[in-house]
Amino acid sequence: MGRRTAIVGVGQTNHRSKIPECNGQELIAIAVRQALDSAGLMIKDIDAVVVGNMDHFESINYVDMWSVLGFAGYMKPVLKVTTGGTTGSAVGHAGFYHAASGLFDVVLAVGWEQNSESDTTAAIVTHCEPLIERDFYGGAIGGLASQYSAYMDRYGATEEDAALVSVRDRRNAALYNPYAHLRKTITVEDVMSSPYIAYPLRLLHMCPRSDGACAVIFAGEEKATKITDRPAWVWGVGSSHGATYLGDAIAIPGLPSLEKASRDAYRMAGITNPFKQIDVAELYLPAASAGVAWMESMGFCEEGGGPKFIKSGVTNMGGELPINPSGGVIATNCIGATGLIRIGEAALQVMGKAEKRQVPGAKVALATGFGGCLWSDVTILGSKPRLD
Amino acid sequence: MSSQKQEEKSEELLSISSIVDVPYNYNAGYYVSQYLRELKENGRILGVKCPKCQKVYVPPRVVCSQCFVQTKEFVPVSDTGTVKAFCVVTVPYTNPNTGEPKKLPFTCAYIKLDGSDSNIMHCLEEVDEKKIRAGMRVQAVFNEIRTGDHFTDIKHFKII
Amino acid sequence: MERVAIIGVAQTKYQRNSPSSHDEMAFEVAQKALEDAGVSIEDIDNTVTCTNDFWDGRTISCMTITDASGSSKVPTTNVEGDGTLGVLMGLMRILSGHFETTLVVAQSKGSVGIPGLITNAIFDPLYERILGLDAINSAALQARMYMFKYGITEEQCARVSVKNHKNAKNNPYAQLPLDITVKDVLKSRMLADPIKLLDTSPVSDGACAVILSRESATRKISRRPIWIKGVGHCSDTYHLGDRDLSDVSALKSAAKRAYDMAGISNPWKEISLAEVYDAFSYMELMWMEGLGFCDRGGGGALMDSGFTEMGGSLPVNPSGGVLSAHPVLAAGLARIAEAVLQLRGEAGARQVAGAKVALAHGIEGACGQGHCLFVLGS
Amino acid sequence: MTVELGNTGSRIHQSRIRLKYNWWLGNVGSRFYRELRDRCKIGGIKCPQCQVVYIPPKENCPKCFCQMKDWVELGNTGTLITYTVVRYPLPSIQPQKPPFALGIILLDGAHTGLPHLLGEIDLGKIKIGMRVQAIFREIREGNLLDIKYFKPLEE
Repeated sequence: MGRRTAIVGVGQTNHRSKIPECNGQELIAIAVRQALDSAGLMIKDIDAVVVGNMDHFESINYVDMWSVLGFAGYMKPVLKVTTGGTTGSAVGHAGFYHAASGLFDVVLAVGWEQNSESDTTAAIVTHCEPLIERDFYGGAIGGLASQYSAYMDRYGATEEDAALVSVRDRRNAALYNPYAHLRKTITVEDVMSSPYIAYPLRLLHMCPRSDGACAVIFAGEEKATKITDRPAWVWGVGSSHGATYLGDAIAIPGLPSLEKASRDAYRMAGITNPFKQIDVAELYLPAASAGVAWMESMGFCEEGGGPKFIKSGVTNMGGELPINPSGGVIATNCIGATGLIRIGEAALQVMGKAEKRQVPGAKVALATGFGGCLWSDVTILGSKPRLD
Repeated sequence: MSSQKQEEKSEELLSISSIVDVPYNYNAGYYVSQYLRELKENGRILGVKCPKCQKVYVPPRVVCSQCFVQTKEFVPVSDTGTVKAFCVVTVPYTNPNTGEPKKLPFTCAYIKLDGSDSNIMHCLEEVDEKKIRAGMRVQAVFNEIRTGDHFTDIKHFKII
Repeated sequence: MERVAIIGVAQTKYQRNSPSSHDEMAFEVAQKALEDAGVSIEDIDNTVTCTNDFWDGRTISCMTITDASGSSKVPTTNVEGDGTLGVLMGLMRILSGHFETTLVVAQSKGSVGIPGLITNAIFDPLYERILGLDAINSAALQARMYMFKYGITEEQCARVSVKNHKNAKNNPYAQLPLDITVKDVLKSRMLADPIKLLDTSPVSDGACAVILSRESATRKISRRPIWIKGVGHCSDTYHLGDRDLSDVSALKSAAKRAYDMAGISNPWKEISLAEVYDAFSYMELMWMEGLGFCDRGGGGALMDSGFTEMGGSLPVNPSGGVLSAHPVLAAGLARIAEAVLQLRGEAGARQVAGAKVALAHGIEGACGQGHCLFVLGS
Repeated sequence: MTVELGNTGSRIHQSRIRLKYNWWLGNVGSRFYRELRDRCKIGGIKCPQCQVVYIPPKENCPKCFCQMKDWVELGNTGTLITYTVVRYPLPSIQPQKPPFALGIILLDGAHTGLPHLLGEIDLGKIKIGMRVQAIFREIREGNLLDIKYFKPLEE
């Protein structure tokens, strides 16, 4: 059996719309240095590295080889994982497996993206099957808009319901998270008066495109407890990536992959009542609509209950289950890093290091990743080692 | 700290710009080739049936994702169907096929054709979001001159 | 460490302009690997795919084969790199204790894009790409430096090509089985001095699949498991000029890790055969040195000795190697699949008699910046 | 549109991915190209720990991860450590019509090599170890080809 594994260090850049002071590798180095410092480690203490981004956003092939300049990867084992929007969470999971396998003790996971270097939507469009789907896909924006159209049709959810999620996440980013990209509070009226970018989604329903990097350090139990007396223990991971054609996946209300991935992660973590047992969640909600439509998929509310759940306020800071104290993806989206930032933020919460965005007493945190053909990754972290 | 910042500001930050242009000969393979050929020659939309769960997939593909068995039987499906989800795309972006701005707006629709169990992505003629809703019935409009290209051989879907 | 075995392997025939699409190739090998292992898709509890967005001309290229690789119902991830790294990922997942049996599928269709443009994108857009660097001319810079430093001759490199294309004649999956002479290689079209057409690997389409399983789960199956004894991976630094291109430190470091894990102290004596990533003929000579089969600079003399030929004491690339079929990403996985066939004694006409321990090797990036190798044993 | 692939029955969809990119040079890279563009000076950067002078300069030492701040002005001359003559055409990425020579040059004062073009040179007479000199372009734009090429140094 593999060994217990924990997160011992987290680092991230000050995410912005563009960061011309750094090339990509230097951007990575900022996050890596911060993660090392937070764990009191040196780069020589790192036994292996896993890195990820999306190739066509910066048009760099074999990014694993390119990225070594971001962490002095000379003579280090390096491996790249890329699964679209879920890249960051997949990188995190790969970091976990590296350490849990016993092959490597201290593992650095790096996600990054400099979206300002290209036309993000154009690059995303190329993830569609080139003969059947590429020409009519409106990028992630179009995909998420279509998905919400199906949810609205089935459950009577509205654009305003989704707007509440934008308001919540942008407020958290503005008040609590110095690393967030968009740091201005907005109102439901602001969202509803912003233009449609793809009906039924409006500009302020959607995440920005950001430059940024995130680094998370995983360690096996023995090393982890030496490095810090308060690591974030990995309790459970789950991952579900189905479908090749978007047509197979998009027109379903809710998010079946998230349902499956969270079920697997809950089982591994011993979670039976997620709403009660989870203290804080960092969710990859690329559009505010997802913050309504996907709540049921994690078992936070009943089917179709998303609008009511959000309106109740339980997911606000101070509520029973705060969602996205960091401001989430609505405030910051450096795509290859985004899923890893969720894991890093969840780790900071259970380590008690989340500063102004700390949920008091958070003991169990959940992080998700979303991407590809509506795929999901779920990670559950705890402040204490899970009882096996 | 502030003087250093200013010094940085006075230093011009540069970048390297380039157009990356890579041609690709995407291979349709056996299954999608049958689909494109049928579209071109007979103006018919072809699906493929899973021998195990009997689900019909459009476009045809080698494997049923649920049963992991090879599909073998091609079956024509109707040119009419139901919109399961849609969006009207108005956000400007570059068409990666050409490097030029994408023509807007367009309606991206996921359509479940009668006789099939999956949705096919195409565009609707209608681009006014007020006139479209999920659940609407639509029909494919074929091009007179067809070249075996899914994007143009079906001109668009019209609302019935 | 709990023992992990390779219980199934499968390859497509490698060819240029294969009529199959990416997913059709992936499904072919996934299905055949299951058959080879004698297990069903229900026995697979996770998958790893290896695809590359540049080669496939598609962002999130793993999406292309999600269904075809059996990834739709079980946790999957995509290693964007050589297939050897995909197997490493699968191994780590099993060793973590959370999985029993991993299906690894790698595929590539080099004929879809233009390899020169795709490999140009490996180089730094800020300082290198504008020079028109690609896989061939960067390899030429490396070959020249290596050959100059150690007195390796073009004939010695040519001999690698002659040997491997000849070996390919015994491999039904190979793309370029050829009867050629050293003279043919030397006279073939000069691409970038000192690299000539027959020093290079072809553009290939193909897929390969491998199934890994933890020891406790291998009892269920009848086929003889081939054990993973050791694995190591390592990277050099990035900028071409920052690297000593004639150096093989990254490979040495990866090999040391793998040998230590496998308990190998004398690789030359203890390893029965090696399948290495010979994207260019000179590379096989360099990798011999990095793998500790000879001293630094001894790769040429080792080739001359005939020891690495079929029938020699350590046959290298009995399959014909990457020179005879180069489906990028799948190529390293094919090295593993070939090593497994050898250890099972099922390698047909290319069988190395009495093979007990085999080495399989993959590279990553330009001029072998990254390496990953496995030591496998029966 | 799609075309047949030989007589295999498979269809080929001829398309492309064509996108514009703008890669940030960052503080260090911008300085390198400003010096090159404005002053015809080639800069390197020295690791305070390894004492290695890197070109192109970068913020972090590739080997020890130290932050590097010591700018080193390098000479225009150096030694060729490897080369090739490219003889196949790939017009969309190649800076010259083939045949043309590429080399890695160890500039005087640097410890790492700079890949670049070789010019004003007999393609049959290139030798490792030969001394070369940077030739700058008249109109410089802030990219690597502000150095037109390196040519043999007459000593």
